Amino acid sequence: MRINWIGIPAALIFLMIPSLSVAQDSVENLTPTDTSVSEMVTEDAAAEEIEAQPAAGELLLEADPGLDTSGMITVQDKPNDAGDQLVVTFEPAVNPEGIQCYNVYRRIAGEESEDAWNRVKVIPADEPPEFIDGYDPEYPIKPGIFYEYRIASVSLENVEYFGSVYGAEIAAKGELFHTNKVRLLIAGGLFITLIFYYFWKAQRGTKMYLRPIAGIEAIDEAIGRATEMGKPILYVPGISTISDVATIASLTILGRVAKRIAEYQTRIIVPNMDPIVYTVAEEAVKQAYLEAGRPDSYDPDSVFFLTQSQFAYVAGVNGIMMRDRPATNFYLGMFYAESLILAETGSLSGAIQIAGTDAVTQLPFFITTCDYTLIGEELYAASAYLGHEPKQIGAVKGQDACKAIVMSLITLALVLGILDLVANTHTLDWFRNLVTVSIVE
Amino acid sequence: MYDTIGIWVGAFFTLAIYSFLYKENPVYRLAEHLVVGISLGYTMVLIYNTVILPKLLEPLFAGNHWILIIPGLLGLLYITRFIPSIAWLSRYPIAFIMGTGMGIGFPLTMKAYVLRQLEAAMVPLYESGMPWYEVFGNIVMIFGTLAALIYFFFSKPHKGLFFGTGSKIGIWVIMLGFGATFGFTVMGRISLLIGRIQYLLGDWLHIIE
Amino acid sequence: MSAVNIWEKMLNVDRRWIFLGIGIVSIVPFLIGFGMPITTTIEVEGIFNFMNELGPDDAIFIGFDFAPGTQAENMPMAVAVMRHAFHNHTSVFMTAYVPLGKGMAVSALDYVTNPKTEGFYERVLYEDWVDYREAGITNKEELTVAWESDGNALPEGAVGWVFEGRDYVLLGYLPLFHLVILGMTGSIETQFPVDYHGNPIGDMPILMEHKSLRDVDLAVTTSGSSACVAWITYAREKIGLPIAFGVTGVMATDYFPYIQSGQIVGQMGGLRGAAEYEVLLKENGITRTTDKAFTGMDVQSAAHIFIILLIVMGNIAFFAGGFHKQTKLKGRR
Amino acid sequence: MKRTVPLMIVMVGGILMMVQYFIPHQYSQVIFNNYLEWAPIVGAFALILGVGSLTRLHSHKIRRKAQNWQYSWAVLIPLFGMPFFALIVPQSLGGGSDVHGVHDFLFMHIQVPIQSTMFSLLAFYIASAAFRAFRAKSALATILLLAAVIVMLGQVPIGDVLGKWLPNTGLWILRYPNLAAKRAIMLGVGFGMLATNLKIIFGVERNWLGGAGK
Repeated sequence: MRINWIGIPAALIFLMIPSLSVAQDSVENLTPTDTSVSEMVTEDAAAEEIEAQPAAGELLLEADPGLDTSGMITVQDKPNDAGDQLVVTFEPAVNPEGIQCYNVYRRIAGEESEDAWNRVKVIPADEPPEFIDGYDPEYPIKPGIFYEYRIASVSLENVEYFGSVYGAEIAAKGELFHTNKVRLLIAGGLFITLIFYYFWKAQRGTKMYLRPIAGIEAIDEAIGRATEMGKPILYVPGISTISDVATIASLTILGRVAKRIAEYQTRIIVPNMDPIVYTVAEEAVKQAYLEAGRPDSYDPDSVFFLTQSQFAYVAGVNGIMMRDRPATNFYLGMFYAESLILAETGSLSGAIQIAGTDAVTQLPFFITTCDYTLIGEELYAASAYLGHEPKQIGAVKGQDACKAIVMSLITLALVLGILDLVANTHTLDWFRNLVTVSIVE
Repeated sequence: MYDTIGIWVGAFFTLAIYSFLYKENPVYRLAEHLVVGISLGYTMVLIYNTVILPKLLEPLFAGNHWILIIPGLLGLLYITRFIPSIAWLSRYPIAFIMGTGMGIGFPLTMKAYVLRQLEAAMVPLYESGMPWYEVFGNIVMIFGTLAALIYFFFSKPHKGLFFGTGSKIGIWVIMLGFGATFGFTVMGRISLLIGRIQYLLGDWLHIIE
Repeated sequence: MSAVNIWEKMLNVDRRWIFLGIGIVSIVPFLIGFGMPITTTIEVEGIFNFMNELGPDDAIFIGFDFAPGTQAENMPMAVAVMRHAFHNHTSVFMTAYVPLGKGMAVSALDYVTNPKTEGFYERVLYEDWVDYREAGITNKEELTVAWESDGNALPEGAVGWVFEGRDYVLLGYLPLFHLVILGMTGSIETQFPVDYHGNPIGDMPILMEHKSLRDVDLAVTTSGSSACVAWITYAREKIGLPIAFGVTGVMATDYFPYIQSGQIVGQMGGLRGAAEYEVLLKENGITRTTDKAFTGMDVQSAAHIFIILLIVMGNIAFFAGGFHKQTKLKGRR
Repeated sequence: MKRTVPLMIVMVGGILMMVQYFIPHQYSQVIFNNYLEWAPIVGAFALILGVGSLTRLHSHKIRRKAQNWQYSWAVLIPLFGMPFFALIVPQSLGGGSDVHGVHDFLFMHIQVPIQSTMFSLLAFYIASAAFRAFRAKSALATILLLAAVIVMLGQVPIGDVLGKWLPNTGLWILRYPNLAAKRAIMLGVGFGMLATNLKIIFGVERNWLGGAGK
């Protein structure tokens, strides 16, 4: 059953990658005509004569000699969009004197009324005569619809002088693959392949070595200490949502900790800040008591939801720490600024504290105030160690392989950088460009 | 009048929280329990006003968004948790949130945590006009990143020249970074206290303006 | 009592003494300011110089994109920029990215126009100068002259008039504010038909001259979260609006790349950034005194030194007491 | 039905969202936009579970007269009072041009000050944490200590007085070794996150269903 589970989606994903690139090819085959600028604009000669007049309603001063208007407007489809943007360029007025800015108007081709024109863009006279239409949420561009454009030169007195109407010969259309995301796709594909390779290896029963992590052994010790002292154990599963990977790692460890606690007959307190995390934590603890053979000693009030506001939650947990005086505190999961408040209060109450988070900014505070801290990835690794499942171990191996790849890429970049220095070449820029992803999509 | 009472109440609860620094006490306990209740109540109102009403009920009653019944029903499945025999139904909405969240996270994590970091780690050691401390900084940065990555290697024991020394340098770099972050954060935290002191001495007691 | 005992006592000092110490060093500088000199950095000078170039025909946005939690750091930044704008008669639009930010904007305005504040501006509400507006007097200088010639005198201590709807307008908060920014690149009025007090903004002189973000010269976002990035994404990248950041100290290093890439004209980082702006205002004769952030920096100095003293004393006790020879008590890394 | 269907939902949802990221086409956008509309609605209902849990906990305490049970009323009354005053009886307390209800009063003058004050406790705790942790017990602890002290001094005006090298050294540590450490941790965390994403989407990691791995 489980083998099928893995197989189907894996095959799906791998099928998807080539099919996407095929889709991309087909897009490219279609586009050449789209990108050649000059062919796609027609001049609406009939309209020109009328539109050259200033718009009705504007007060036209007799003395005003009129302004030069802009020339041809060209419209292109914008690549990598959902068919909701067009690239519009126009020839600015030959004589720019007296022009403050250009007002760009658009209407759906075939509509006759003057009211159908919408002003979609104002371009100051000194800026390049090009813009991407479709950003204005009030006047969206719809895929497959042909539009007409006209541009008015605006004088310093805010009088508009209209140029000709141009109809776009192409309509906006959506693409099937985002060409700027190729690198991301390759990296993702590589990662998935590696992880599945190690899943497969783990399932075949290959023995895999993993080095010990100090914090894990400390967990059992800490539970033992609380039992000896007859005091409860506090477990904070972070303050993030269930979609946060750190929370998931924390819940796995909670299952294991709760099982040990059930065996020792100690009390556990799990306050939660996210309602969904609360339900999952409750299930995990209940299941742990069941597995330990002591479902009767499970106290339904031990796992509870507190509140969803960060510092109100901290106030609550602080109160619990000072009143119930737990002997051991676990802070595993995602934490923000409250990390230090929790850990200092805990240390004030004299508890042994074990922390683990992937929040880089909060790690220094846990390191300085807790007895053991799982740094970043160690938290995930700990949950994999405790899960005792071959595939979990395989995943850790896969991650290590990825780190090895990253390290060799950085080393290669270092070598290329030195080469550039010595031989005066530009290999590093080229190499770095291979992994560069754009910030704005 | 309203504002004056508000400031006094606020000042009272501010001092109630600070009293915790001395000792856990009934006044803190009151503040703690109140803020838990109020904040959750506030969240309920907020969620109703910003999600349930405008995104679900209003479109539904407007009559043209019947499709929204699906997420509505999916959300209602959470309530089955209160009925043990069908509590497993509450896994459906959790699965929905979980699966889509993981799927959205994958490419974004790949981009933000891997590719962008990788790109940023590929810096030239020296470019003309760079002062010595920047060159030295770049060397420290590249080798520091490599060493710290070795520390996070789980497949090999931290022994030998490469893994042993590497991971040792790695943890040094990590500690240097943690110390710096700690020192850097102090200022922001003191600022928070300054804010409260301004509230107490200014808004409440009018000693400072 | 043996010597070792004293050191041990020092190492295990009751934490409440430390808390008390922090409390004292944070309050005392408010009562007696030391006035530690502050050197200014190019990041803050960038904003100041940009602002200083603006005049009565220009307009800026101040985004109150923070909640009360980071008020101590963000508020002085917004106040300093607002004073600078009022001094140069540059028009100010005030918005909020987060719901509580709208209250922050009100407090900032109240502070700058409060007679108790050193060097305050006298505020004239929108409905109070309706006659002048209807008479067509909307030019800043003409308005002040006409207003004063009707017997309105500047109160003692005030440094100038500010007319609501002419010198400033408080727009407030709307949900999904990043989309509001996007919308304002087309028209401010479609996003905010009325201001915070319910006055229709379409009739306001400030809006007639500055209809969209394209007619605005700078947006200063004072932010305690990543909200500031939305101004970059939706205003800077789309229409090229110059942006300046005022962020909390903890966030400051994250946004250095934006300065390097020229996406922002400058950045005020934390209380120090705000204090630097206050120093620049004073040095250039725009204000007579420095303000809350500058005093706050005295607190920072005192608190930092107190903490460093604590660390030094802890280490002296640790070595003098001979604890470094003992094996570790706990298995900490 | 109990396990297979949720696992199926996770897989389909996960792969769909993963793939749509690469497709800018309008149909893909429709899926994404629908998701953006749906997710908050589904998530909103989870709060009912939280309210249920908190109510149960405190009503148990009151019924059992457990220690400090009186305080449970301080949780339950505002918990239901807030929605009552906001949605059912938006009672105005008068004063000013804005409507000041009980709900707003509790939020603005109790919740906001308490939360800000809780946050500001960090100023005290960061001092006591520094005192206890920054001792030159070992080479590693010394590094931690030195880095923290240099950066701290570089932040404030007094550092400028002591010499320009202090803030500069602090900045150097922040920009180079600190960045190296953060970058390495982020890379490791990134791969861990990616692996967990896959493990959940493909049903390897199932403990969120309740019950470890079974």
